[in-house]
Amino acid sequence: MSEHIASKKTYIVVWASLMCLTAATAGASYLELGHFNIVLALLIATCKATLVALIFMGVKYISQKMTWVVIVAGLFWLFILISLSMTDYISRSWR
Amino acid sequence: MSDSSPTLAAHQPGLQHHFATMEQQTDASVMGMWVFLVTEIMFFGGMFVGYMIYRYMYYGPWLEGSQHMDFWWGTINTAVLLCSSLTMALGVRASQLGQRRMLVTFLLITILFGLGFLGIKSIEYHGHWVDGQFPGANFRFSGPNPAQVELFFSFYWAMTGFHALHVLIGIGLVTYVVYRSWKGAYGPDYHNPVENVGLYWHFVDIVWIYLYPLLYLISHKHLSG
Amino acid sequence: MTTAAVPMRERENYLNQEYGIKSWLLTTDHKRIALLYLLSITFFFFIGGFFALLIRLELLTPAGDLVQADTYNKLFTMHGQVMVFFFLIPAVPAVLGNFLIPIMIGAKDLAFPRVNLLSWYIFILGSALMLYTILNGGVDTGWTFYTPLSTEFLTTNVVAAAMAIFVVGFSSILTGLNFIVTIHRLRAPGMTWSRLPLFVWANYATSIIFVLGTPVLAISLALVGLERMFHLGIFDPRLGGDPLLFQHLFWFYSHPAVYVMILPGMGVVSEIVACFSHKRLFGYRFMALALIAIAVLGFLVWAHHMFVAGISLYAALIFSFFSYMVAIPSAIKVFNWTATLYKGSISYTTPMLYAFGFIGLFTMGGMTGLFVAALGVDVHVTDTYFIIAHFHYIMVGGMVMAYLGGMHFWWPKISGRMYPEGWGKLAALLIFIGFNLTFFPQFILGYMGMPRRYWQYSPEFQVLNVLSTAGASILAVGYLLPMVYFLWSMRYGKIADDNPWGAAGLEWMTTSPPTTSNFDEIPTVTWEAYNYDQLTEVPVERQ
Amino acid sequence: MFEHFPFWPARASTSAGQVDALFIFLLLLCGLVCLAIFALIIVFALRYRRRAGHQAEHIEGSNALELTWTVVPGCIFLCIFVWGAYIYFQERTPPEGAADVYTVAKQWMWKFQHEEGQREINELHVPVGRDVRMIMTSQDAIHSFFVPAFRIKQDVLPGRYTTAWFHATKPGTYHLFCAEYCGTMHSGMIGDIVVMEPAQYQAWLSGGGSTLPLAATGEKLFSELGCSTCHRSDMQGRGPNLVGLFGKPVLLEDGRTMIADENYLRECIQNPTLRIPKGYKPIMPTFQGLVSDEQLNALVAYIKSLKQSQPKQAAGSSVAAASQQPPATQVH
Repeated sequence: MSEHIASKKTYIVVWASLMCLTAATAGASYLELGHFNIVLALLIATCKATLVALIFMGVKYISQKMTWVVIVAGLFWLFILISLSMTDYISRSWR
Repeated sequence: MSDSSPTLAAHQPGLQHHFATMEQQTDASVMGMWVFLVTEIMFFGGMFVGYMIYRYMYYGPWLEGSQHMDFWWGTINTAVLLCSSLTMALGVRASQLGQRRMLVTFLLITILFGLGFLGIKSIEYHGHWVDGQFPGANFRFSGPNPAQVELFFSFYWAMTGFHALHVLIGIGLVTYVVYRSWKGAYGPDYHNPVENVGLYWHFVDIVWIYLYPLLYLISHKHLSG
Repeated sequence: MTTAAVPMRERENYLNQEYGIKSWLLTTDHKRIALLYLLSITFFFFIGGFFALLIRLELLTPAGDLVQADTYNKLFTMHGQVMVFFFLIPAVPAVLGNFLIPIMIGAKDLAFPRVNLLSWYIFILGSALMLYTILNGGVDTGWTFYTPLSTEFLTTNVVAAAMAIFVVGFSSILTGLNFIVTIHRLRAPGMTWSRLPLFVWANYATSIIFVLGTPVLAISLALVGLERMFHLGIFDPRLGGDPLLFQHLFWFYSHPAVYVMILPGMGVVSEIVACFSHKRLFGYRFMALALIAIAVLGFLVWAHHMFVAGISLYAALIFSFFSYMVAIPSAIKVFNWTATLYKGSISYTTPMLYAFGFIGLFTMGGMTGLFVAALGVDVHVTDTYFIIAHFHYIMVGGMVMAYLGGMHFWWPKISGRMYPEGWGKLAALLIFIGFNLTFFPQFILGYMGMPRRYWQYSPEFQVLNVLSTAGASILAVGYLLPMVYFLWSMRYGKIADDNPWGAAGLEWMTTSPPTTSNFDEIPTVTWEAYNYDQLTEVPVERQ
Repeated sequence: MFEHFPFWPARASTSAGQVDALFIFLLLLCGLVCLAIFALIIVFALRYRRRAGHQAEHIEGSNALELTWTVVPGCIFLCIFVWGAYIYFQERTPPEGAADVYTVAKQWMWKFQHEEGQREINELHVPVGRDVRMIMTSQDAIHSFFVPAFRIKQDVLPGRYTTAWFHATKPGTYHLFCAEYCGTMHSGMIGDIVVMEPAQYQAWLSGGGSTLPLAATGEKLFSELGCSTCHRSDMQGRGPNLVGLFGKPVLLEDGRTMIADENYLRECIQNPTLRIPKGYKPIMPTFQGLVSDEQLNALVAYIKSLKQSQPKQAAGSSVAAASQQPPATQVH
């Protein structure tokens, strides 16, 4: 099959970096960042998620562009749900 | 889009009648799997929205609730799931290369990691249950605003419960694939089911990657109250 | 083009290829699954219709004298749930879509035939749960399941109903998934996106909503179930839970769901209008883009159901603005249909009568949507009979008319027989009159201030309610007729040849009814969509 | 012709006229467009009917036309949006100095508490020409306060206050409906809004027996429940000083500021440790379950009545004067 097959080394490297990122996010929770705690935690989690998606799930090697559109659409719709709902809760105390 | 060669290739194993070529079928099933994963994103998304909104409204109790989580079990569980993702990825790679024995061993290790995850999860659940942290009649909490902390635990049980259910389904799928690959059904030219189960497993791992910091690591600031 | 009408018995097609229960219950042929869906949703259509008649009978008099208050609450709840989740949402996609999309794009079957059969079985499981709910004493939460009423203050089968709809949601997710992958991967050579019939575009847009919206409904109903069964108090106000969170999650799906109901209807009407005006559709590209725009913008407007529910003022402004943006593509479509009629060669067959009815009633439904999107007017009319009339104009006046139009238009292709034209026109007329008599008075009732879901109402509303009930009885008769003569035509109808309407589209180039694998060999498409300039016109007397 | 077959309810409030104006404008606009489309369909259907010798002309479409019927409806819709938003903005901003009526919606009845102390069930007497603000909460499911004659509607949520206001212009008795489905007798949860001339209203007010003003009841409760031990108005007690608190922004422990409106006061009474003002310790016990909704309204009314303008010692007397009559204890 024409499919690209990553080398075993790539998988091990990705796995190791995922473990380090887990340690990083665990450590970061001890820092005192107030509201930035969640921002940092979500940032690290998004890095881990993209790593898993690109290499482990092989999104990097997928030839069909359509699958990229499907993934981005899914994340964008989640963003719609979260952001438009939050507009209600954030502005509820204004009026 | 679909360059269907008119002369049907030799009837490869697993090629279904209505697909022209094997490549068209694989593309279709990978895309179908990703569309299914998008529905799962929106399914968990509903709970994440509820979590975000309540965390914005009740930050204090959320902090309080999150400090009742077992930090170490949570971290170990994340590591366990990441390892299971590694072995699943290596398993998929083995199926692409046609190494049947490697494929079966990696998938079995993945199942072990999955069961390990569920084991740790049940230890945590038992701990919370005994401490009276299951919402409802026997919910006990001594600290300030117990109502909102009960709300946090409702989310904890709902989100990790659905996630554990998905891990269970994942283990079932992997066992089915192990059985089929033990019978030698998958080789370099037909290993799509293994790939799809791998995608599902990695997705369940990604959900936990987000659940772990949101539920366990809100912050370790020592609460003044 | 049209081969001689060889008597159907000799020719082998998907109906007489194999017989027996197993051949139907274990089929993976998209055409047979479409017929299985047709039976299931028709069954539920008449259950929902029966509840509707009981509601209208009760509302004949201001006092609650036909049924008890609880029974009335169960009636309108189950009327809503059965009609929305078990008839309107699956109707056109699962019946006409399943049957036609593979043939229209020149494929042998959908991308995942077994998943297609699985989706029907999931629908049957959901139906069993719903029937259990109905027979076990019904549910009275309203089809919207608003918390904390549904989670704390009701003792009826809320969990069973929530599980029924949770399960049936997955049936539409799988159908949506199947359609998206099929339309992307299995188009015949030459069938580019700009040559796709608009019916396929419409089902593609609907599938986007199926895939991106339905899971959120699943999670919100699952959370209601968890709260009732295990006290996971996510919406419990005593724990600080916000009842509006449920409404946000519920309407995030349920508003796009109303577009799920109307978009396939738009696709059907585009096909019928083009065929019976014997003319290319006006502005094909804009019509296709408008369908996708409705599906996408439909996800930004959900809180216009909650203007008075307690959301913040600024959120209400945002959602009202987006509600007006989503109205524009619908307006574009109506103008384009009307423009298609210009300088056409129009024949008044039954499907065309339904298409005229659709355009008229959908326009009125869409226009009243402008009333309720205006914040000032919505504060007065929301939760009144104005809203009931608005959404019935779109769902019954729009979607059911289009569904019946589609059934008549493709009936020769589905059954190989022609329906009786005279009866068809009579039924269309009856439905049009009965519908308007039922729902137009409700606009006035709504602005007069009669709230919805009322078992007993103030005496001054009685006159309009009696009119509405009269209309409902005519509508009921109108709906019974097609079922009768469709069944009749299966046995005694005139044998239909392959293209009785002289329509464009790949489905009219196979035999009717088609063989199991649709085409002997996959055709190569070299012509544009709706190439009526290359097709011979069918003169009026032969129809 | 319209009396016995009306098309809209009586216009009995200031906002009713504006809502009707927008409604009639939309009716005319949409009516015209609908009729135009129906006419076009009928004309085209008849003129271009299929007959021998008549061929369909093949028109691809015209981008110019498509553009016009995208932009033109867009602009019209924007105007309607702005007009509707303007009316909604007015309806959601109660004017200053409106008479407060505390409402408790319970499964299938409405309970009103006037500021002057009157209590009513399913009936609300209001004077003509006065702004009246409804401060509403529900004891169980979601209800909705709907008066068709005033063109106002507002859902009543459990665990939170929602407000609606109206300015009655025509005396008379108008329907009050519950518009959000709330269980078995949802259709029975109706009542009347009796709009009276100011003189009649005063007569009705005094005729209803000597009831304690709501703020006075609140003050009695305030001392009975021991709130005054921490919330002292004369010196710095363990709790924040509540005089003049209402309507002012409050800086919270976690850095956020919130305006001390009714919802803030209600939340502080029921979940005190949730919104701790800066510099105070979370030691206030919760009163959830100890204080009924009616008592909660009384407490909120009392705290709102503590104005900064009254000098401290007068604060007690003005309220105390009103409570000279035999305090009819309504604590239940």
